Amino acid sequence: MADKQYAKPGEYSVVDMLAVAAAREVKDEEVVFAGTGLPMLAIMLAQQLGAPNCKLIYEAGTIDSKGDSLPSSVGDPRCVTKASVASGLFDVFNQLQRGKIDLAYLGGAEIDKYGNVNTTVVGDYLAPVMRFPGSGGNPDINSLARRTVFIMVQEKRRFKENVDYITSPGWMVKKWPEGTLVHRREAYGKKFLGGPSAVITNMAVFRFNEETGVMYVDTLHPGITREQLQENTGFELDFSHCKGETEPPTYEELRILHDVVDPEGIFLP
Amino acid sequence: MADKQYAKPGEYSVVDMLAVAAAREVKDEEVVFAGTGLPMLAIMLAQQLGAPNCKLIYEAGTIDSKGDSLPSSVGDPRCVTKASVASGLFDVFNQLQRGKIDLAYLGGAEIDKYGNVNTTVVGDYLAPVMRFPGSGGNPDINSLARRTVFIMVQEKRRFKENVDYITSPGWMVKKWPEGTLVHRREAYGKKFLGGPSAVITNMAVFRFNEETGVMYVDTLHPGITREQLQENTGFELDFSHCKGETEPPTYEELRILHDVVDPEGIFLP
Amino acid sequence: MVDKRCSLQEAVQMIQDNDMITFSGFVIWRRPMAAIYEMLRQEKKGLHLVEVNSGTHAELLVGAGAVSVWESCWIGHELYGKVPYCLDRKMRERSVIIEDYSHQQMLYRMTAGAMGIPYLPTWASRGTDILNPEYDMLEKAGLRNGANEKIPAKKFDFVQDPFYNEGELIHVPAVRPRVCIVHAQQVGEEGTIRIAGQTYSDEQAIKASDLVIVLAEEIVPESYLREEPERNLIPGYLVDAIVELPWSAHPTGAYGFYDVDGPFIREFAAASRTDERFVAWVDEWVYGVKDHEEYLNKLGVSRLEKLRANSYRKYSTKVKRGSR
Amino acid sequence: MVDKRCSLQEAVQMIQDNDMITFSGFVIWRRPMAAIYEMLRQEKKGLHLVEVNSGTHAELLVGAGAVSVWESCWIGHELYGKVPYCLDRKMRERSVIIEDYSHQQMLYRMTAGAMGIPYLPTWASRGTDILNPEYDMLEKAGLRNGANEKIPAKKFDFVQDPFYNEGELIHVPAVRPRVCIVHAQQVGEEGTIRIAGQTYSDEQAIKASDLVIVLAEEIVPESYLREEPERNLIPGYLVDAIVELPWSAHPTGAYGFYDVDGPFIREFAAASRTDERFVAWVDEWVYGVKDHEEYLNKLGVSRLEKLRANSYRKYSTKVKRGSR
Repeated sequence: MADKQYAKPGEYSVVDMLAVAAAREVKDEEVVFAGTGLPMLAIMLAQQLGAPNCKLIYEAGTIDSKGDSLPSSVGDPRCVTKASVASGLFDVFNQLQRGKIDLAYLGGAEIDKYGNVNTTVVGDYLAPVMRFPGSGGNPDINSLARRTVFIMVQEKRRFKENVDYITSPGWMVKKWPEGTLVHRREAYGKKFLGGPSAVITNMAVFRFNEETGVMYVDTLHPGITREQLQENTGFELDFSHCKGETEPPTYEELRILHDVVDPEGIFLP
Repeated sequence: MADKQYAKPGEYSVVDMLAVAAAREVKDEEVVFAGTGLPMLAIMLAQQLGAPNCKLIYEAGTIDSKGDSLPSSVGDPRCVTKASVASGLFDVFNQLQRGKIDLAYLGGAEIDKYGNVNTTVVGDYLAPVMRFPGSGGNPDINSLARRTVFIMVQEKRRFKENVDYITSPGWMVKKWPEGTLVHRREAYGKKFLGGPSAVITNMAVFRFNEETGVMYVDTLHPGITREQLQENTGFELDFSHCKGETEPPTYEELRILHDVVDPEGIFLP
Repeated sequence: MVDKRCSLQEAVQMIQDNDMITFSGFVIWRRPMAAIYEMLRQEKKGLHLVEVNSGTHAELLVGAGAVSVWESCWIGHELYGKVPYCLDRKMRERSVIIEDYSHQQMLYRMTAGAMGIPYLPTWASRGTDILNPEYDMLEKAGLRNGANEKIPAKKFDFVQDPFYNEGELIHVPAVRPRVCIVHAQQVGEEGTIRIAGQTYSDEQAIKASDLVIVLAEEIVPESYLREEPERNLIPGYLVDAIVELPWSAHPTGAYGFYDVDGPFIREFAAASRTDERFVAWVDEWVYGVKDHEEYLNKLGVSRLEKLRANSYRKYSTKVKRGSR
Repeated sequence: MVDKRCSLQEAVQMIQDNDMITFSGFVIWRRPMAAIYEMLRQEKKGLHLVEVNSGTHAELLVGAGAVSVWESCWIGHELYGKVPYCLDRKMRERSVIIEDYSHQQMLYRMTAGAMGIPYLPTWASRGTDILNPEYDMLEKAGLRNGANEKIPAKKFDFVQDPFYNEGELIHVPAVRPRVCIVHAQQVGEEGTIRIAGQTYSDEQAIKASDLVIVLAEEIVPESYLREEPERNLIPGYLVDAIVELPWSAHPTGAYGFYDVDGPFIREFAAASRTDERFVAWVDEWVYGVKDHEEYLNKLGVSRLEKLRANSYRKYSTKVKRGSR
C-alpha cells in the first residue's frame, strides 16, 4: 500500500471518486448484488483490484459473470459472458432471501438520515407531484442483503429529514398497520440480516450508527468542506465520527476504471 | 373400427388386457402424467394408436418425450429422449397444481369403494404391520389432475371396504381436523378439478358414480364372471351399470405393445 | 396437431379490451414490441397490466391511453430515459390506477400464479410504504369487491410464521393474467420455446397466464429443439399462437440477435415528455406504418445491421454505446 | 481462490452425527452412493434424513442403523424391489421415526428452504391421512419442542385463502438440511455444477442446505462450463467440497454416464429382507472394501462397461433390462 500513487484534485472527476470509494467497500470472496450504472463500475473495478474473487450477481438472472464488455443494464447479454450460471429472477431473488448476498450496491432519488430511500414519487403518494421509476428490486435487496451501499448524488432536495415515501428500508422503518417508525432490528426480528452500511456521494462517505440508526459523516472527499456538505444536505449532519478525507483514487484505479472497465465511456463520459 | 381383429382369450395375457384397456382412456391432445411400469406401457401404446398427440409428463421432470427405448423408471435417461422440456420436479408439479394435467395413470396397493388408495402401511398407522413404499406423487397427482385412472391387481385383500390409511384421495375423503368422510367436491371447494375416473384391473374396468362417489363395474374382461370378480373383491360390487365385456385387445394392439413399446420385455415378460 | 402459426394481426386480435395482460422480458430487453405497436393500431383499451417489471413497451401503451391499471415495481428506459413521463402524466390525470409492489413481490405474485396457488409468502421489503395499508389503490378505486375475479380481495396479508417462529411474513396474492405476450429467440412448430441468455421472469409469466402468444425471431424444427430438451423453457401445449417475426423486439434487445436501439428509445423517451410530442411520435412510428415490415424498412438496413449481434459474443460489437 | 477439492474420506468427515441431511437424485438415479458407503465406514449415527424422495441409498443408511428420523414420501428400489425392508424393520422396532408427507409437499418443503421462507402453501394431497393430526410422529416423539432449531413446531398448518376465497390450503414447513450430498456429472474447479438430463429436485436440495458436498464424475475447467452458463445449475460459492470420483453413483444411474445396475440393486434388495443377510451384504460390499477404488475393482471392468452410456443416447445400449 505504501507505493500507492494518489491522483490529485483536478486529475479525476467526482464520478471517478464515487466509483473508487464504492469499489473499496467490497471484500474478496463476497457475493455482491449490483444494479445498472455506477454499481457495475464499482464492482468491476473491485474485481480488478482487491477483490478478484468476489462474485457478482445481476438482478435479471446472472451469477458471477466475467465479461470484457461493460453491460449497459442488468438485462444486457454482456452480463451473461462467462457467467457461472445464467438463469432468471427466481434464482437470484431466492438466493437473496436465503441470506446468500453479502453486499449490494443500490441507488436512490431521495434519502433520509436513517437511510430510508424514496424512488417512487415526489409529494403525497395519494396526490403525487411527480412519478419516479419505482422501487425495482431496491427494497428487496436492501431488506435482505447483509450490507448495502447506496451511491447517490449529494443535493439538499435529495438528502431530506424525511422522505415522502419509504421505497427502500433504512435503519428506522415503518411498522404496519400503525406506520410507526421502529428500529429495523425490531421490525425484522429473527429475519434481520443487516442493513445499509454506507452512503457514497459525490461529496462524502456516510456510515450509520447501527444502534440509533442515524447516518454520520465518515469521510469527506478531497477538497470538500464540512460547510459545503452541510449546505447540500437537508438535515443536520453528524460529524462527530468524521475520520477526515476520503482516500483519493490512485492512478492505477483511474487507469483501470477508464481503460479496462468502461473504455467505451458508457457511464464515465 | 369394423375391420378390428380382436385377439381371442388365450392369445393375450392379463397384463396385455390391462395395458390395452388403460390405453383407451386417453384422448388425443391430452396432457398425461404417467408413473413407472404399466402406466408407461398404456400411454406409449395410446400414442401409437388413437392419441398420437397426447403429451406425456414424467414426475421426475420431463415433458412430452418421444424416445424409442422404454424407460424402466421415470428418472431414467430414456425419459429425456426427444422431449420438449427436460427440467425437474418443480416444473411438473407446479403445472399439475395449475390445472394443466388432463389425465394421470396411477397404481396402488389397496383401494376402497370410494377410490381411496393406500400405499403407505398395512394395519394401524401407529402400530403398523408392514411398510409399503409410501405415497410418492400419487396423492398429489390424484388430487390435482382432472381425471385419474388406477391400474391395480384384483385381489380381495386389495379391494377393501375401508383402506387402513388414505394415502391418495378418492371421491369420499377425510376432512381435517375431525377426519369425517366428506365428498371430494365439498372438501376441495373451488379447487376441485376432478377425480378418479376409472380403476382397471386384471379382471375388470370400474368407474365411479360421481354423486355418491361409489365405484361400479363398467365392464368385465373376457372370460371373467361376476361371481369371480365379487370373490376377488372385499366389498359388495355394484353391477347395475355393467355394460358387459371389456373390448379385448386387437392383434394390432398386441403387436405394438410387444414389438414396439416393450420389445425388451421389461414390463411384459 | 393444431397449427398455432398465425399473423401478428390475428394474434393481437386474441387480446380483448379490459384484459389482464403481461409480457416477457426485462425493462428494455426482449419485449414483444411489434405486438405493442399492433395493439395500438387495433386500439385496445382498458388493459390491466401486471408486470414483474415494466419498461418502454408499457410507456407506449400507457401514453396511448390503452391502460387502466398498472401493477408493477419499476418503469422507465434504463440508461435511455429515467422518467416514465407517460405514466407520470396519466397518474396526475388520474386516468391510470397505479398499484406499487416491490420487484421480488411482483415476481412472487407471478410465481404463485404459475404454481396454481393463490399467494406466496415473502420477507422482502418489510418496513416500507409499499405495505402502507392506505396505499391500496385498487381498494380505493372499489375494484377489490370480487366483481372482477382476476383482482384479489386484498393487496397484502401479514401472517406470523407458526413453524420456526421467525416473525411476520408478507403474503402477496397471485397474478393470473388472461394473456401473456412473449418475445422468444426460437420456437418450434409445435410451440416449444427456447430462450437464450437470461430468462428473466418469462417462465413464471407464461405459466401464470391463460393465453400465450409468442413472437419469435425464428420458427425452428421441433426435432432440433428436442435434441437438447434441457435448454428449452416451455412445452408447446402451453402456447396458443406463434408468430414468426424477426426484429419483433426492436427497439428492445434480444440476446444473440440484436442489441437495444438506445438512440431510438432515447428519442421516444424524449418525445414522451408531452402528450403532443408523444402523439407525433406514434403517428410517425406506429400509425404511420402499416405493419412490422414497413416499420423495419423505415428503420433501414444500416440501422438494423449495426444492432445485429455477433454470433459468438451474443451482442453487437458494432453499436456505439458510450461517449468514446 | 479457496481450493474445495478433497478426498471422499475428508468430505464425509464434514458430516456430523445427528445431522439433518439430504441428497441429490431421484429414487435410483444420481444418488451419491460412494459417500453413503463411506458414511457407513465412518459409522455416522443419528442422522435425520429429509428427502424429496428416497431410495436404495436410504435403505442402506437405515439398515445400518445410521438413521434416527426419516421424513419423505417414498422409499424403495423401483423395478428392483418394491418393499423397503430396512425401513419396515426399523419401523417395527421403533428405532426410526417416520414422518410421511406427499411428494409435492416434500418438494415444496425443500423449495421453501431454498427460498429462505419458513413455509409454502399447496393444494396437494388434501383429504388424505397424510394430514391426519394424530399422525404427527415428531410431535409424538416430543421433538417439536424447539430444542432442535431444524425441526419446525408443527407438521402442517391449514390456512384459508383470503385473496381469491378459494378455500383451505395446506402450509408445509421449510426443510433446512445442514448437509446436502450431491452426485453431479460435471463440476468446475470453482464449484459450478452442471447437471445433464433431468435435474429432479437437486436445485432445491442444494439451495436449502447449509453445507454442500459434490461427488462429480469429472472435474472440468470452469472456462468450459462458463461458455454456456444457461446450462449450469449452481454457482460455485454454494459448494463447499468437491470430490472427483467416477462411478460414484453406482449402483444408481447417471444420465450420460451409466445406467442403473439393476441386478446389483435387486441383490441388495433381496439381502435387505433380514438383518443377517443385510449385515452379510454390507460386510462384503461396504466394510469389505477399503475405498471406492477397491469397490470398483471388485465390480470389475465387464460389469461397468455394460452399464456405460452411449454418448449420443445418454443411456446404455448394452445392458440387458428385460426378459427378452
